Amino acid sequence: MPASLRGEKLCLFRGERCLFQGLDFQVNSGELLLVEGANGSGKTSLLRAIAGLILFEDGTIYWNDTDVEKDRQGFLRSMAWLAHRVGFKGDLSLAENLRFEMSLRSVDGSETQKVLQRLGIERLTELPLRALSAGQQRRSALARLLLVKARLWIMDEPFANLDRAGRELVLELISEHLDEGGLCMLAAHQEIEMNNVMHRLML
Amino acid sequence: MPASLRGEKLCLFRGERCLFQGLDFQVNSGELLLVEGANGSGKTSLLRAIAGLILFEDGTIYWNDTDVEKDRQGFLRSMAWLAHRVGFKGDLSLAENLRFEMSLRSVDGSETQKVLQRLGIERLTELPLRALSAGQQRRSALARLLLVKARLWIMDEPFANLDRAGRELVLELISEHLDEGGLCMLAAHQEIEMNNVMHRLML
Amino acid sequence: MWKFFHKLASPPHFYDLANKIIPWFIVPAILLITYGTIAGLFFAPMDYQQKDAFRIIYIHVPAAYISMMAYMTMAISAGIGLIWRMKLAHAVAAACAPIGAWFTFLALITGSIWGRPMWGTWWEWGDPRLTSELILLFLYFGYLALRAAIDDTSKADRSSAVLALVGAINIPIIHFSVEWWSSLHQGPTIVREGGPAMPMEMLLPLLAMILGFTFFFGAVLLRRLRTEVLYRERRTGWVKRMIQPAGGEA
Amino acid sequence: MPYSDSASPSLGKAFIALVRRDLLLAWKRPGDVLNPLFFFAMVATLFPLAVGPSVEQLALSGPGVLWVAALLAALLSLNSLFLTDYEDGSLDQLLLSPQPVVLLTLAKTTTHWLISGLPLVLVSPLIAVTFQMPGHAVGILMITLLLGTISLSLLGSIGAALTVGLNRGNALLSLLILPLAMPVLIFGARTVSLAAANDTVAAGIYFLGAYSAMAMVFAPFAAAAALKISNE
Amino acid sequence: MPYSDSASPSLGKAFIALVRRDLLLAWKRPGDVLNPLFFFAMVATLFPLAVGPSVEQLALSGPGVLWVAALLAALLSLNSLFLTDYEDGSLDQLLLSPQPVVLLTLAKTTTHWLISGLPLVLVSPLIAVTFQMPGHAVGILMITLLLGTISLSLLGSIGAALTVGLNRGNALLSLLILPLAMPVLIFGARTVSLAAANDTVAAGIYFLGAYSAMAMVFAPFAAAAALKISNE
Amino acid sequence: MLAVGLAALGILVATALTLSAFQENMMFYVEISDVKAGKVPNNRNFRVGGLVKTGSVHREEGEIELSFVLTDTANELTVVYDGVLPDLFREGQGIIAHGRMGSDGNFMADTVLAKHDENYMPPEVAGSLAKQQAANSAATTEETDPATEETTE
Ligand code: HEM
Ligand SMILES: Nc1ncnc2c1ncn2[C@@H]1O[C@H](COP(=O)(O)OP(=O)(O)OP(=O)(O)O)[C@@H](O)[C@H]1O
Ligand SMILES: Nc1ncnc2c1ncn2[C@@H]1O[C@H](COP(=O)(O)OP(=O)(O)OP(=O)(O)O)[C@@H](O)[C@H]1O
Ligand SMILES: [Mg+2]
Ligand SMILES: [Mg+2]
Repeated sequence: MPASLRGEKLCLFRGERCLFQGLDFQVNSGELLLVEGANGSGKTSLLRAIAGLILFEDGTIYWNDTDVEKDRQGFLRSMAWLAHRVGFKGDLSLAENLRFEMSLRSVDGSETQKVLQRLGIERLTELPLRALSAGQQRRSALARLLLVKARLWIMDEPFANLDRAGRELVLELISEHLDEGGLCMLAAHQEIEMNNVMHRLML
Repeated sequence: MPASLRGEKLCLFRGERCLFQGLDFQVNSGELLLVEGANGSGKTSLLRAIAGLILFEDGTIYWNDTDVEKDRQGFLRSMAWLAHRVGFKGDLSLAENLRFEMSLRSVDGSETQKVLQRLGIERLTELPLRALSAGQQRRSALARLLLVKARLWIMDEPFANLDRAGRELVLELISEHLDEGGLCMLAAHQEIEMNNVMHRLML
Repeated sequence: MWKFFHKLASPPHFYDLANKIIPWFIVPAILLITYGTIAGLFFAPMDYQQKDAFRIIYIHVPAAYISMMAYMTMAISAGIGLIWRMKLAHAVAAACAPIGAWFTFLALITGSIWGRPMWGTWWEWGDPRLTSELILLFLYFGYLALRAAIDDTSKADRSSAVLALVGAINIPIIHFSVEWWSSLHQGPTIVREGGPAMPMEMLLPLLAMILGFTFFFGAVLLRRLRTEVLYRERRTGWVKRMIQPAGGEA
Repeated sequence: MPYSDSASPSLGKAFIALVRRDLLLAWKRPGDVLNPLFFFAMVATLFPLAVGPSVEQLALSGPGVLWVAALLAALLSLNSLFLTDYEDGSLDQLLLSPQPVVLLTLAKTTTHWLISGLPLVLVSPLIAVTFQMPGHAVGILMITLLLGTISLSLLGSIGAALTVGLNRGNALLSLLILPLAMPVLIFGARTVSLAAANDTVAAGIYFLGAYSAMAMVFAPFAAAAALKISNE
Repeated sequence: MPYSDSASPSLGKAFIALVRRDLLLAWKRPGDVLNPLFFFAMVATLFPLAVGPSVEQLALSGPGVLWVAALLAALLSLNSLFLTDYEDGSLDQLLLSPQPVVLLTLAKTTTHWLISGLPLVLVSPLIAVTFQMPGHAVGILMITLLLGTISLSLLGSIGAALTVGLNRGNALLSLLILPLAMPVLIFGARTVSLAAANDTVAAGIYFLGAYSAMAMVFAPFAAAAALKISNE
Repeated sequence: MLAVGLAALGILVATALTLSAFQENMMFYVEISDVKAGKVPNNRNFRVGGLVKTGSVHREEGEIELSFVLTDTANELTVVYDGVLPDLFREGQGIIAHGRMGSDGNFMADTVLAKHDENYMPPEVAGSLAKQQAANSAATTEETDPATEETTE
């Protein structure tokens, strides 16, 4: 069953400034939408607004052709969010953090071990998250993304703080996700090379 | 008058783990030391320890061949620090933040306008800093670095969140700084290409 | 009907409209308050017990009544703003708060001045009417403080709306407290079973004052609202055009 | 491709997960539980010191002082209710989880009460003794504190949600909540005074019960709405 | 190459710069100044509510209650003394600036007092009136509060420095500071009571003066040391 | 659905509890009948309210202490007070007294506050009404509301 995310006539203000107006976009199953733009052009704001964390001034987001306002719960079930801040509790260990995320979403954790190994953080599960380095924390956030098994990935600068191996791993993961019929919306300053369908949205 | 920063037999623990032991390094005027290593290898920790924010288990840092413990004030006068967090007040405007930094260090601000223009943030001086985007905030941090006019720059992942133009600008700035006899110690995951002398420290 | 509301809620239209209706509030306010003051102070007979001290009723009761009405106006418009995302309604709520706070203050002060000769005390901690009116003042303060603390207007609007709605529970408590708990403050005089417990010569000026204060409240509200709307729309075309003289653009 | 969007996530499981996580966090930082208690004890000892050591006066003002101390202790611990989640970005994740936000606020409020309200209730007899409160009044003190702290946690969740991210510490939060908390305080303290004087206490307890029932119905919704707005 | 390390940075200028910045911040968020005041007023109204409506009792416990309220208001505003700087990374920058850390803590404490202590002193007469305090006692109240809030800000700076980054809200901070603040409270409240009873007050005022002088000498150093450790 | 049900239940409980609260005695405020029945707090201040019985105010020569009888028309209670009286204190007027029970069964007041009722009227009307009332007080025991009578005239 293919899925799609579409935005129509989007208009967003931050403070007094209009970031964009009349913006349209569409992503379908198996496609990546790369959001590009100079610093301050509004990438983060766009992603947050699509997720529903801030309000659009105008315009509508459709998930599978239904207005997300009508069924936000359903939309959120299909979405996973990766942003600047990791969103884990610094005092809890990685294992505890992931266990919480999974029961919050009623996802079973049978694949945890595999995912952690793939991300190279399987030995860090018992340290409090606060003690992990910047890059290790971002890898942990990736672990959540993988475990949640959502169809739509929204990622804001996923490559920041990652070493070279980490960046390549992220590309690989995205590619696999798209191959399985997932969608991805990604804001980044890096050039991306992939064999999947990729659209660009220039802000 | 050439300057130098030297570390001898450095050993640093984080938690129970020894990050490195018997580490030596040296940077001289006009040179860049690039600290490399996978995520979690200890780059940030090393830089914070050199600046004196955390304590080495063992070893000594020499600034111009004097132990920094003997004259920390003097060392701090020659050092500028750029890290993950910007270190500005989110409620104050960029102009107010910079004015404070300069009177704190008794630096005159005659070049402020020029520096801001170079960084492309001259129009953002009146917005509260909190309202700036991730990249704009990092550019503001760079402005402080330039205005403080320190001889030694310590930079932790200065490229993060910057767009392509921003990254190139940082390289240019570093290069100019070195040409003028400055020193730079930099932790990054990017490849760096410069005509100046560059050593690498692999953690 | 819907179209009418839509037009009413459009800021430039409202800005003009408000200007036109303000006189319709000011004039009756002045007339009624003048009549009420003169008739209340000079012509109404004095009370058999309180003598002339009772005349403070002509300020106390209208002020107390407006303090509650302003809160209801604030809470209701905040609710409308929250549910239908109507910016004008939020502006109304924001404009109500300081006015309401001042009237609450006035009611507390006049009540307290009145209480000294009447009851023999300025303030009685155990009285629910007094306490709940004081809580009202604190609720206004909280509302104003919350607004002041949030920079972003739209966020401030919605956050403070939640607070205004939560605090609305206090209003019925103020009103019914004298019936639920027998205490120092008197029960209702005007609206009560068996009609007002007050002769016409006293009652008419009081009603005039209440109505006059209401019109006054409306006038002040509209004025504040105009400034509020102008401030909120300061970056939009129509405000800029209005502030700059025609062709004044450099 | 077993995407999780097919399965409808369980409400109860999510509620328990959040309560468990926050209890775990409290366990890792026992200060969060202990500090309000110490604070309670300290305020309760400050008053005798400041007011002077007259035994009669102590007994008279004891219930009031204890209740004010409890109120302040509860208020102080409220600040961090949503703050840490806001700051480390996990509030974003919670709001974006496919669960009704009101479930989340309710869960967080429940934990707050378990961590700060309940211990207060349990420790209050110890402090009541220093105020020379008679035995049966201590029982009433505990009951009123039990009902009262529930209301306070619920009301406080609204205040905490409204002020999260405003960086104002506790002052603004207290300002918003105190007016609503005043009735709880008044009835709580009065009821204990009455009990100390062997008088009837039913009215006060009914009232406190009614107040917390009302708060339980409305506060989580108000807090949820406020939270969404504040996180913008 | 005019590197700044040749010039020795001026201490006075740095002190003033930091005070100015923090006052500017307070100006941009007037709540930081107003909230402790409101809080002070609220606590002062809570007591009469909780303790009951007897006028005599109010007058008796007035000085104590006012002093406890002032202490709590001062404590509440302390939490954010270094916290915001810690959280946004500007504490790193301050510690890495070529200025003695004690200068920085002293500057921040000064601002804290200007923002939270001084307004409390100025507003206290208004609240004293509601407690039916006689006129000359109000003057003494202001003097004791003036000296007392200076001590509290200084002591508080130590606590704030110790607890910064522990994410504990105010509870731990209060816990650390209250023991040291108790003498201030006791002497402050007693002195005002004595004044209200037309008794001699010199001893109390001397003590409070001596205490704040001591605090002024030692607290900035202790706070500076604590700050460096907390920021690790 | 579940949420609505729970909310309804909560409101129901709240209402029931509020109603029960009002069934109970008012806090700190004691009816004269209860005082007479001995249902008073023994070692604590409380408040009583009622009308000052006409002709009961009584002050000993050369003393500031005075006593009067407080009545709710059915029961009576003697109040002893030695403080400043509010201007409005007079016979027939409603008052609230703070204080505690003395050992002699009298109420020892430390504050007396006048309570004004909701009736306002000119002195002439009050005077004529009082006369009229005195005239037919033997005939009717029910208290007439002077104000309503006045306005219906
Ligand atoms: C600080 C003291 C006082 C406060 C806070 C206060 C507060 C209020 C409030 C809030 C109302 C409006 C109630 C409503 O519309 O439901 C009110 C009405 C009134 N108050 Fe006061 N009051 C105070 C003292 C007094 C005193 C001393 C008197 C004189 C005996 C008095 C006489 C009245 C009257 C006659 C009304 C109008 C009642 C009606 O609705 O018919 N108040 N007061
Ligand atoms: N308080 C602590 N307790 C235990 N371990 C810690 C603590 N702080 C840091 N570490 C560990 O020290 C190591 C080095 O961390 P550091 O932040 O210096 O790495 P880094 O090289 O900067 O990595 P990155 O490239 O991801 O930023 C990490 O493996 C981290 O887990
Ligand atoms: N609350 C606010 N008030 C005013 N302007 C704001 C506010 N928040 C964001 N902005 C402005 O909105 C613009 C977009 O910010 P956003 O964070 O979306 O940019 P971005 O594309 O993600 O940039 P970056 O690449 O640097 O992360 C910026 O210019 C910023 O200054
Ligand atoms: Mg961004
Ligand atoms: Mg790092």
